[in-house]
Amino acid sequence: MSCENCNCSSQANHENIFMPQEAKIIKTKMSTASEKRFWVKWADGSQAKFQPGQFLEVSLFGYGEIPIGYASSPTFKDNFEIVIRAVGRVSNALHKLQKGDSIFLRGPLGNGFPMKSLKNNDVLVVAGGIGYCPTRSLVNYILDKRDEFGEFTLFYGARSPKDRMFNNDFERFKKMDGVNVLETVDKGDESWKGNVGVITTLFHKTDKINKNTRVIICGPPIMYKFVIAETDKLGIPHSNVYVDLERRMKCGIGKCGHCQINDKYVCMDGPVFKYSELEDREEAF
Amino acid sequence: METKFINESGFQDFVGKLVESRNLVGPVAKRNKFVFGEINKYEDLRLDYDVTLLPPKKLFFPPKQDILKFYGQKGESCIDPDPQILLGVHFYDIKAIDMTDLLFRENNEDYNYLANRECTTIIGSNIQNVHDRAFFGSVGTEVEPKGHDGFLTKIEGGYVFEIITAKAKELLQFGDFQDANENQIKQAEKVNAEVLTKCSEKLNNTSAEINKKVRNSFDSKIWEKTAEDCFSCGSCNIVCPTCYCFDVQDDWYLDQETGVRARSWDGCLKEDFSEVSLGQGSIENFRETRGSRYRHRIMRKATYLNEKLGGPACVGCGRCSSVCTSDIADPVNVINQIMEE
Amino acid sequence: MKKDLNINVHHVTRVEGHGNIVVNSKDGKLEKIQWQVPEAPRFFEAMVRGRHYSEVARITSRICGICAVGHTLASIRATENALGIKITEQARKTRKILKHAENVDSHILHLYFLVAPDLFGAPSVFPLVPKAPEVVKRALRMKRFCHEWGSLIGGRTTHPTKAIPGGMSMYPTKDELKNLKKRLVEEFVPDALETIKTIESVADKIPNFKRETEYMAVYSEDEYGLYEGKVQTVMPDGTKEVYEVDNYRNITNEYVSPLSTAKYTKNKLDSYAAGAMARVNNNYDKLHPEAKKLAQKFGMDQLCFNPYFNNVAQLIEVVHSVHESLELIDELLADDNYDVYQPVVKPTTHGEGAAAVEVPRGILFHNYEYDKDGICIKGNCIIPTNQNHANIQKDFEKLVPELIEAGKAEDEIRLALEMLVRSYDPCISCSTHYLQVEFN
Amino acid sequence: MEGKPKVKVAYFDFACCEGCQIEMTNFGGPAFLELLNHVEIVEFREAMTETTDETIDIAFIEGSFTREADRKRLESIRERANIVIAYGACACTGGINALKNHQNDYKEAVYGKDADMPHLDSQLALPVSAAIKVDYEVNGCPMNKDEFARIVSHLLHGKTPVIPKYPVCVECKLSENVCLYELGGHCLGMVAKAGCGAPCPAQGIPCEACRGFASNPNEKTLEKVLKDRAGFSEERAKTKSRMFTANCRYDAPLKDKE
Ligand SMILES: Cc1cc2nc3c(=O)[nH]c(=O)nc-3n(C[C@H](O)[C@H](O)[C@H](O)COP(=O)(O)OP(=O)(O)OC[C@H]3O[C@@H](n4cnc5c(N)ncnc54)[C@H](O)[C@@H]3O)c2cc1C
Ligand code: SF4
Ligand code: SF4
Ligand code: SF4
Repeated sequence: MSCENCNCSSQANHENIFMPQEAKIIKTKMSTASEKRFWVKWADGSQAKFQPGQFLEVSLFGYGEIPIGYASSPTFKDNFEIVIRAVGRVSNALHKLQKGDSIFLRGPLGNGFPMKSLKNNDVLVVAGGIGYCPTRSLVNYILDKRDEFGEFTLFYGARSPKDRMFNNDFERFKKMDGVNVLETVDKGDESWKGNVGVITTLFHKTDKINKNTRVIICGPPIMYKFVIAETDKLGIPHSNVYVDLERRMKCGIGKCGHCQINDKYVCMDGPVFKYSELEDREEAF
Repeated sequence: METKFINESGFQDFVGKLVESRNLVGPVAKRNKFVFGEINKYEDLRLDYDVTLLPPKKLFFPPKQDILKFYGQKGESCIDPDPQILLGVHFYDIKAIDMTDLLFRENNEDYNYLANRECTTIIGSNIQNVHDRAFFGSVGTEVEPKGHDGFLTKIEGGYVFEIITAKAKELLQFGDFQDANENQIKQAEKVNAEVLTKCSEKLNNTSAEINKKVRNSFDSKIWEKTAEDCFSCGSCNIVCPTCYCFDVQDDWYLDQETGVRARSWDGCLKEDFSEVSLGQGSIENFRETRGSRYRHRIMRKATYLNEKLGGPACVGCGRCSSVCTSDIADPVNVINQIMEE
Repeated sequence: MKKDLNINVHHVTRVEGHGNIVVNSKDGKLEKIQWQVPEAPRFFEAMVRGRHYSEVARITSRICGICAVGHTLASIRATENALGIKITEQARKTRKILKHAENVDSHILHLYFLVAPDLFGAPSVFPLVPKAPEVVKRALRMKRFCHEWGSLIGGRTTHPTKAIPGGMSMYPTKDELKNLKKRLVEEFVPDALETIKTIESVADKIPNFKRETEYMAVYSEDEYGLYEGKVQTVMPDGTKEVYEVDNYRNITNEYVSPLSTAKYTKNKLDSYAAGAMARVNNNYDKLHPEAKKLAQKFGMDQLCFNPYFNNVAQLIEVVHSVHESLELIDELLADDNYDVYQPVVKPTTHGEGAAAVEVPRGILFHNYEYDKDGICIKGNCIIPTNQNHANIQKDFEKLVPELIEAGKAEDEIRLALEMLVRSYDPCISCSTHYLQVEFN
Repeated sequence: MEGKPKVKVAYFDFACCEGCQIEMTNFGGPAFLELLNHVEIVEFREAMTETTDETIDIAFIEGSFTREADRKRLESIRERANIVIAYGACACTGGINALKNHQNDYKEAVYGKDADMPHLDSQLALPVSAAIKVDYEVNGCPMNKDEFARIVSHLLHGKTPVIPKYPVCVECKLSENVCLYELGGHCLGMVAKAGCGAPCPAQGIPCEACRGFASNPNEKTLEKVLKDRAGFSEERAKTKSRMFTANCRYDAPLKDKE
């Protein structure tokens, strides 16, 4: 359609911000019965450039588009990793994809973790269930650049031993120096030798956290309040607590309105927020 | 800026000529109401309308808009604007268009909207009849209507045509316009000022006062109480000129190979608007109660966007009030109540 | 030749609703010949009680998804009679076009999807997709056309929305009517002519069987009775009698038969027939000239007693309805006061009213009584398929011995009986007045 | 989907008017034949003589469960079918058939002195899901053929069909209809489940909620609006929504049973 009668720029110049770019799946692995890991490479060969904590809109034509966090460290640029939990229409369909298949992505989207304020400080990551995915990118990054950070502690809580993800990750971390990994499950079984109880019980099991520690929280909605009650006890200021939030999203670019928390857009202003920023936003938790 | 005048019969010819050479859209009658629709002859154009059912946003951001088509593994953009002239927009809708322009442009430019918008010449017109639920006279008075290309005001004997952009000037070729004289310009100003006093509904406070008080009444009982009668039908969202939330769905065509990804108007009053899946069939709804959804809309209109927009995200058209079957959506009622609390 | 017969067709296929055929004979002696109807009863007359007059047709329309237009029209006409509502000419004409649309729609469905496979020797229309793709495509095209035609007037064809007591909620615009007319002439008529050819080419496959009976149909002085009128029957000797609709109970005489589960009806003889052939037999002289020509071709200008010819009568009606619709459209287009939003007429009284309308399968009676608030107190519907059950049973009783006499095999007899049932185009899902029994 | 084996579908009917099946014949040539490229109809009593005993990929069931005698047939369909879809109001909610569920004398009303014949079953008219597990529903009286095609299309791709939960008013507003309340009428669009595109209000007639209720229908306020805005009597406002949603209402006989 030509626009002779008006001064709008021609259609060719209009980029459609909803058009995803092709990427190739180079490897997949089931990590639990419902979570699948995908190693992905941009089809045009460009490098992966993102911040830990940022996310992608992952789409499959005919099924839809969903937000998924980067799961690998940005230091690794040739390809990147995402982990998808099968919960519904799009995620189930994505699970059927295999090595060699194409996948369509928009991103990186969102703000990511505040690396500046984390650097040279002690860091605690509290991850519940799938919440580990978006923080995994950060964890890998910290371990990659270990000497740029202080003490590093990771809490991971799963519903039950069989819901644990990334066993390999944790086993590897446990063997590493300079990372303090504590795990718990809500409900144990005979195979489980570790801690049983909600994730906040882990606070009593370590002395590596203090009032200057930077805390990152990501997990199911109910988890936040309880974790913050613990950090409060330690006297950690709310400006040093970061939460990684999840909301329904349809665009990822601040238009569709689904992810709003009061006046904030999780996709644009987040998904990582300083807790102090959200305190007076009643809808955050 | 130039101001022109055209007499009644000249105006009829003008519209007739526009119909012949351009895609002309304006207010037309639909049963006992009005809608923005195609103008095929002068008689279709109803500048005496009070308000239209849907706001003009539908012309840039259709209720259902294809955003991409897919052919197996290939996607193709659907941006395909059609130049049009939108004639007869009331000033409150002009304000609203200016707001959605900003919202679709900020951060990520959404050309699915903007391409249609840029292809449209907007000619406003004065309000000849005031809708009984409108309150444009008392809301966001500090916000100037802008972004339109021209503005028509009906005065005795004809129309004063204020030309704001070249897009409007270009239309002069279709009519027998003269320069407006001072008296005519004054008359037009008077008409447009007077209409502000004609709304039967009225907010009792300034936008700034409202902004503060409403924001602080998040925990008020008024929300759940008013929303007891809410149907979660989202009608108040759909008809609002400043609501622009959407849902996106994919569908295959019958061949089951090709298909389309389309967005359609969504509304925060709908029950599943903020639902997310947690896996194993469980669902979390971040605004679970009718009251919390109802509150979100009023908050958004009265406070959340004020800083960004320079005033409230409500232009006082009264559409939501008249469309709400249980008559609870009216911002005037609930805001005035809060202000008295 | 004495042989045992054991025909037991459970749920005859390619008919609307459920019906069974049971024929047993031992040593050449017929023990049982039965046309059974095991449809689940749905109690429509009970459901309309307590409902507002504006809802009654919506409810009774659901008696049948195929003759929904007819049920709706019969229902609103009975309601209008009860409430003293006189509708406008514009409404009457519009409704008549809708009635024609349904008649054609249903006949096309029946001829192509239910009957044609028998004539082409296929179990259903689907194997015909590769075998006779042009015929199947034409069938689908015609069915779709009728759907659009009916939907334009009635809102939709299955449970039409726009026809309401007092008129229509909305009328098509004149542009839409003009377009309909154009499409009828340019798209539909050529297909209809092809359809006639197709049926002619297999006409010799229509079984030859005759049984004299009484035929009942709507009768109108000015037109071929479909949408409105009185009731008429024609006897085998050609004598006709006209009855008032309000006397419908005395014409239909519903009774419970030990032979069947559905209520039977009868008038002067043991049974009577309703449907397209009953209409042509009654009202041949009022057919459109084009339809008459076709009737003459098939010898239907005389009283016809072969029930299998009902399918030919349907074809004749297709031609009639198309031509009549074109004339009605012209009349509406010529009306200067035509109004798309013409207001509906309000009730002037309350009480009881009845109406008869021809649905594709025959004469249909609806009857209601309303209180002063317009709430329905009681209702009664007598549907054509029920009226045909006794006649089908009687046909069976004559046909089976003839076929046995002619030395037909069991399979052939079964097929002949199934085809007979299908030729009536019974719409058994209209399960008002069905009793439920267990069949063994 | 090339080369994929066709999906085997079968149609079954119970107490209903069969209007939903008829809708299927209204697709028109191209659409119908496109669908036939992807599905193979293996059983459809109203349209074909063939039947099958094989496993069925998708079984479509029309009509209500109105008598115990039908339970066995339903169970055998469930056993043979991978996916069971109830289509049409009768099958999804009991539809119009359930309008008699609150009455005790409906047999007498229709059959008079024959009412006590032992074979007149007096069971409630219930949705198919009262007898067997139903995977998906295509609502409506009649069902909407385009929605039907969309749901089938989703299933062909193994995707859970997208079926709205919100009320008809949404679609009515999107189509820019004049609200019937604004025309002095009444409507149930505020509580009715959407998905149909609001054709009735568009034609100036009230939505009767033939698709059943939206999630969490506000039945109390509906009564209020019917009285205040449409001028209904108390009684009429109370019983209005019974027409198609007798089994969904707060006073549904089914609800006592549970
Ligand atoms: C910033 C962010 C990062 C995320 N990172 C990951 C990740 O790394 N791995 C992972 O497995 N999941 C992640 N999720 C959650 C994931 O987006 C949802 O599980 C997914 O959207 C569910 O979609 P579905 O179509 O499979 O489910 P359905 O239940 O069919 O959902 C329908 C639609 O609802 C919306 N929706 C439903 N649940 C969510 C949700 N939790 N968040 C946002 N939208 C939702 C989507 O628009 C979806 O298309 C993330 C979510 C956000 C917001
Ligand atoms: S406030 Fe009114 S219009 Fe808005 S969702 Fe509730 S009932 Fe509908
Ligand atoms: S909130 Fe209501 S009055 Fe305000 S702009 Fe929106 S529709 Fe108009
Ligand atoms: S007509 Fe009915 S569906 Fe439409 S908006 Fe009004 S109440 Fe809602």
